[in-house]
Amino acid sequence: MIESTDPLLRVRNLRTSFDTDRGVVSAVDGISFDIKPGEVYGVVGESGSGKSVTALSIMGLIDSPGVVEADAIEFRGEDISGYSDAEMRDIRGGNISMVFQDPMNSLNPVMTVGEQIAEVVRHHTPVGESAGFWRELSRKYVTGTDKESDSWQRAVELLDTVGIPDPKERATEYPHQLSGGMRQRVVIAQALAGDPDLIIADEPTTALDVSVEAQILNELLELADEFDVSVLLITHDLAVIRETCDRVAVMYAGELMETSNVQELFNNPQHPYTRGLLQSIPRITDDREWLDVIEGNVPDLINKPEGCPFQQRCNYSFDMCDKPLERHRVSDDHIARCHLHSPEVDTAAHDFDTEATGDRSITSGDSGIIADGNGGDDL
Amino acid sequence: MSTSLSDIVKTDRARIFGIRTDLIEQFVDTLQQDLKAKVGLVIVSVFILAAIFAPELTPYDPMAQEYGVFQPPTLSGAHPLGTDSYGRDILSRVMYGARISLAVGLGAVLFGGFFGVLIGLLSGYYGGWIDDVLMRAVDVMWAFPWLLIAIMLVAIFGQGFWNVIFAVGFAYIDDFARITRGEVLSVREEEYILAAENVGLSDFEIIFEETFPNTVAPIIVQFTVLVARAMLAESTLSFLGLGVKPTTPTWGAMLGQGRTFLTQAPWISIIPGILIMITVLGINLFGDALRDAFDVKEGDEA
Amino acid sequence: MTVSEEVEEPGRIPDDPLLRAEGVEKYFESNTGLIDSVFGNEEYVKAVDGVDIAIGQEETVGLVGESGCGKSTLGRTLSRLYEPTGGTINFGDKDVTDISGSELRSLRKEVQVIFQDPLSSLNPRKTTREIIGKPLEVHDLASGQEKRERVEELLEEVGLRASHADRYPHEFSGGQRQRIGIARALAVEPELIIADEPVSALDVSVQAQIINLMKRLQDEYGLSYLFIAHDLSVVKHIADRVAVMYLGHIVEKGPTSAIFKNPQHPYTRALLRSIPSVEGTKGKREVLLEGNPPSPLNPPSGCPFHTRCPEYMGEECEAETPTLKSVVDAPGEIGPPDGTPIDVTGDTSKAEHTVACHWLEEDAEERRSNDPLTGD
Amino acid sequence: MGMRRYIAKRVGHAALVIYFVATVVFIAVRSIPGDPARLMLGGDAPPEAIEALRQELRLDEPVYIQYFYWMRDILFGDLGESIFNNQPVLDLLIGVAGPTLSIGLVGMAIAFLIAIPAGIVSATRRYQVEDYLATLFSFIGISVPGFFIGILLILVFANRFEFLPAFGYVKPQEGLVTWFSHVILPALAVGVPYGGIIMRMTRSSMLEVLNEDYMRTARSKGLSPRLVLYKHGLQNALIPVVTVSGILFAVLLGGVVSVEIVFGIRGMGRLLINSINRRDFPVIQGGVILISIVFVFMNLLVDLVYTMINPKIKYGGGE
Repeated sequence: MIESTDPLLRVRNLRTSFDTDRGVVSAVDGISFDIKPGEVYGVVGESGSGKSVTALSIMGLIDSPGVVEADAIEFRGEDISGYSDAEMRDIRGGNISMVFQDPMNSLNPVMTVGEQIAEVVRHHTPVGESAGFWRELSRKYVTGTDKESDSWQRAVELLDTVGIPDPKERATEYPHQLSGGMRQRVVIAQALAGDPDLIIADEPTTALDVSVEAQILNELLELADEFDVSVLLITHDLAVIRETCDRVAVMYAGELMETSNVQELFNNPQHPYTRGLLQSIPRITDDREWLDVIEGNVPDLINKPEGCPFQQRCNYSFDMCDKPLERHRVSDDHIARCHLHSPEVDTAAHDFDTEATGDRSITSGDSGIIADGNGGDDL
Repeated sequence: MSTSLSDIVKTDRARIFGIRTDLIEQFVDTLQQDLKAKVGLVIVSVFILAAIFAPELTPYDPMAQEYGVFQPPTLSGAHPLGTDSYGRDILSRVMYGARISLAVGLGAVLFGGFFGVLIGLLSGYYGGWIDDVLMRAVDVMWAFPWLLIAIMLVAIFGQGFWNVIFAVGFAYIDDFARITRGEVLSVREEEYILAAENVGLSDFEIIFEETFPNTVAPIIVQFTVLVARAMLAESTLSFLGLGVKPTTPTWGAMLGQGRTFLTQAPWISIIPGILIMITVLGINLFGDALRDAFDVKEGDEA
Repeated sequence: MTVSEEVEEPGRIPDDPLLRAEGVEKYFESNTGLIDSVFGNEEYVKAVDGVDIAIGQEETVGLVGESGCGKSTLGRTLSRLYEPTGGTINFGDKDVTDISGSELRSLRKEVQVIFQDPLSSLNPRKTTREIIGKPLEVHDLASGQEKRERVEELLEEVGLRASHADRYPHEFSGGQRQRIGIARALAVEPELIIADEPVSALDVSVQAQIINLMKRLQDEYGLSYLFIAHDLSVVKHIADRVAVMYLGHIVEKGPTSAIFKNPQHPYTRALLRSIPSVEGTKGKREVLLEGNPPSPLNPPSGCPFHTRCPEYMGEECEAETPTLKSVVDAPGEIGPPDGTPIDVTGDTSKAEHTVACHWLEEDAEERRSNDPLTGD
Repeated sequence: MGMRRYIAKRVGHAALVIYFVATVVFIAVRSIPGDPARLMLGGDAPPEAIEALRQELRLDEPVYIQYFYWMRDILFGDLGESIFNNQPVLDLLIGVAGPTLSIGLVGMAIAFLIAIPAGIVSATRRYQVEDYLATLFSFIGISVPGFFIGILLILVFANRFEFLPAFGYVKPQEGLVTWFSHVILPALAVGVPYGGIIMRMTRSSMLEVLNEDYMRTARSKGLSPRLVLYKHGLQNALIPVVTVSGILFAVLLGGVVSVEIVFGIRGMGRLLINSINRRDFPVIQGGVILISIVFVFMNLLVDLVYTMINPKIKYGGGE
């Protein structure tokens, strides 16, 4: 298990909104979570739940008309939420790097993969090669990258590390010459090139086949371990979360509904949304004739309902659901944002019991409202 | 279930124009918000009105050589834009000139657009050897710049209104064919075309009911861009003496004739020149607003 | 050697199938330039390369495989959206391989397709009413007031409201759009619906809605489905029989229970193993399939899977393309061949569970000792 | 598709197009109503002269023989003789190529040098002063005919300030500075309309590139905005610009011909216009074919540049 040291990344009350013609879209609506060193932290959510926007907000990559506000985004104890773009540039790629969803579009089609990795090496590691503007331009358009240089050698080495055969040769090729799986390996190599402490992987395998997905996920996790990097893994696929993450946050309509360590989330989900999601997944091992379904659609992010965003689709909704949500501790490492867990609510009276999740039993946690700023607590 | 009248009107409008109604609404929005669009619309309107009502509005006979030569423009005087070397009223002449510009601009682009869109639709939809043959033909057309076609036509058949329309319009067949074909190719990737086939629609229905309406926005934008370019082409031909007829008042010809008196009476050249500029600018602004509203990529021209 | 018992259960090969295709091929030319054809430089992508498949009345056949394996192409060829390059397709007792014109149009009334991308498969310039009404019009099923009512009925049948009829596709969510696609397919009251990855583009919670809807409609209308998917767990849930495709070939097919409980082809087994699961304890997936499928432009010789096969046995695999052979199912776990596969007869047309792999000819002991999936 | 194959295909393609152009010109001249020879020489020409011309043009032979000779002659560079002064057409055309090429090439250079940087600045400084200035330039470019720009330039630079020559052309052999001073004004008149279009193209292409995923990736790597733009964006943005620059050579050509008239330069345009007035068909035919050849070859050149900046073609993988 993970030692409970100071969090590597601490996000408090992050809100990201976009001013559009139709109104203000609250893509991310007040989320807080911590990522510990060495941890693989999962954020799971359906499309439009705000999980990618969360990643881009942390990286400072949200452009106008997007507005990012946060009480704190602390990286290794330092609040980076107020950093200028120039200050963020050292963080990006050097301390926190990203792996994007579609490896075809996220790699530059007119640059060799080697150069795309080597430039990260030059910018963020002490190889002693100039990464100044004119020097870099002349590398791109005039001289080409020096194949003897340390940064290039390092790029080749990284390609080898991520399991690309003939890395020397492959480094000189262009993205379109590689297969989808290979491209995503290149993207991972690129993310590792700056010796980061945290990799944010945004749906890294969604564009790939299952067989390739397994290869890429394994590679990513092994490397994270080897390089001692934490991973923030964003996905819509609960199964991917289960097999890769230590802790997980379930996101819905821009808010975190439930956070827990992975084991407990799957064995003992405590939010009706999480339960519904788990039950609607078809499985190889089950023989149900009908799948359980969450009726309805995700709410409009412009006019979100007061209180719980899930209330209209929830089987358990009751008169408290339009009150502002609070965080309730279910167990040590497990928090749910649902009024059913309020101390004053009799859970049994709402039929919210163990039956709903088959043989999964709810551990009686010390339910209680958690005050803000309680270090280490998520949501 | 009841359908409101406005719903029906909306649907019908969409069907008639083959444009999604929100495209029209979007354009109206753009018109209201965008200064560029407003300026463009005003210029285009003034130009079209002047052209249509030239016979009613012109103070003098554009051909009459009786008002004294080289009278400079005086806004308060009898000849606000002055007179030319033959003593003809320039204001009347430029208003008639607008008619030629408009007729050639629209005529040439309609001509090129009709054949080009047809070629593009067939070529893009059927692909294979039909595409090969049609696009090679378009390549040959394109290797003849419009000016060369005009030169050959004038050399063979002499000057004339229809020759100008044909020469200029012919050159736009390839523009329209390429842009339509490109759009059709991307629309053809969409599953709704397969779905239409699956429903049992004929090729004809699929091409004209399902495909064409989805390619229409960039074609409209191209249309305005090329009307502007056709007017420039007409003025160039007239300037070179290859245009409609030497005696007909056209802006290009007036400019060309006035060139001899540049130092003596610069307004004879400059007035039609500025008018060409303003009108073409107006159409371009208008086209640009359309492009913004329809969100068409300029790369589509390629 | 056991002979399979005659049991009345889903998964049996239909005696009198609704659709029967034999040796279906679909090749695409990869270069169509004038100059290339002049110099004879044409290359073919063998997207579908000799496939036999049958779909019975009210049956659901699942077709699974990785992207680019040709499953969508097969679906489109069977529905005659694509013209087959070779083989025969029979619908009912009619040969529909080469039909065109009005005959093809009447086939469209029997066979409908649901597409993968619910946005792309609906014309953005048409209202829902026009989209669903068009098939009624084309096949002279209803017009005027009757058509209006039928469209609204269909909308309600698929879980939308009649008031949705005058909206445009972009005004709906992904799941709702897919419902419109289903309503359009349903409009002509077809016998067979070919569903090409109908839920792949949807969110998890919406996937379940659509799958349940499709099952309900099957019961109500007595539909047959060819359900194409890359997700085995979805197929498990809806299909009676499953066919696994790799690089244009069907490598294994059989009743759903047989495929999932006793998969015999190394590819099927590897694929099953690589499915991420939401159950059990946390653990990494085994990587059994290295690399990517080879290009169909230049497919490997012999068994198409030999380049990635964890049970590659040597020259034989490269030399000869294995044909589908019948196996008899015995109970067993996923993966290990506890029930020894036995070559029954040469006649595979009635066989329940068939596999195309050279291993089938080998001794079971021999195979087990070579099997990386047995866990030794 | 590999680069060699792509280029071979393009060269073959160009040859085919030129062949068809020659054929079309042949058909066009043969389809002149009436007797071309009479038409060329005018109504009152003596019958012997008409007959001589008919023989010279092989009008008395069957059409396919005429076609054969026509193609053979073109292949050997024999474009006939001018009816007006009996000089070989090829010599006439070569004689006027210098000024036309000078104006066209310098004009193109001016267009690219102004338009591409302006387009980039305009896209990156969207809705700021720089963008509006660049957009104004491009709108003037696409709205003003080259000959009118020429006239304005003469009025301003030649007539008013008198520091640049308004008329004529001087060969570069007679002094580069004099050559340039004669070429610069017409080249500007030709280059501004062409540059206007290129600038708009660059701007919109750049705007599109700015939205690409790989630009976000580049930012996520911690590169400075300048580096992201010029190292990761520029080449991608130029790919469609290069394509269009070839398609729009026709705009350039229209400019060159009319601008030659304005500046009184004895170039290709002037020769062609004069030949039309004199009904000097052989010169017109030759001119049309030669310009088409140059046109096709310029585009071939554009294709080569395209292969250089688009690695998908250079290293295979289709267009």
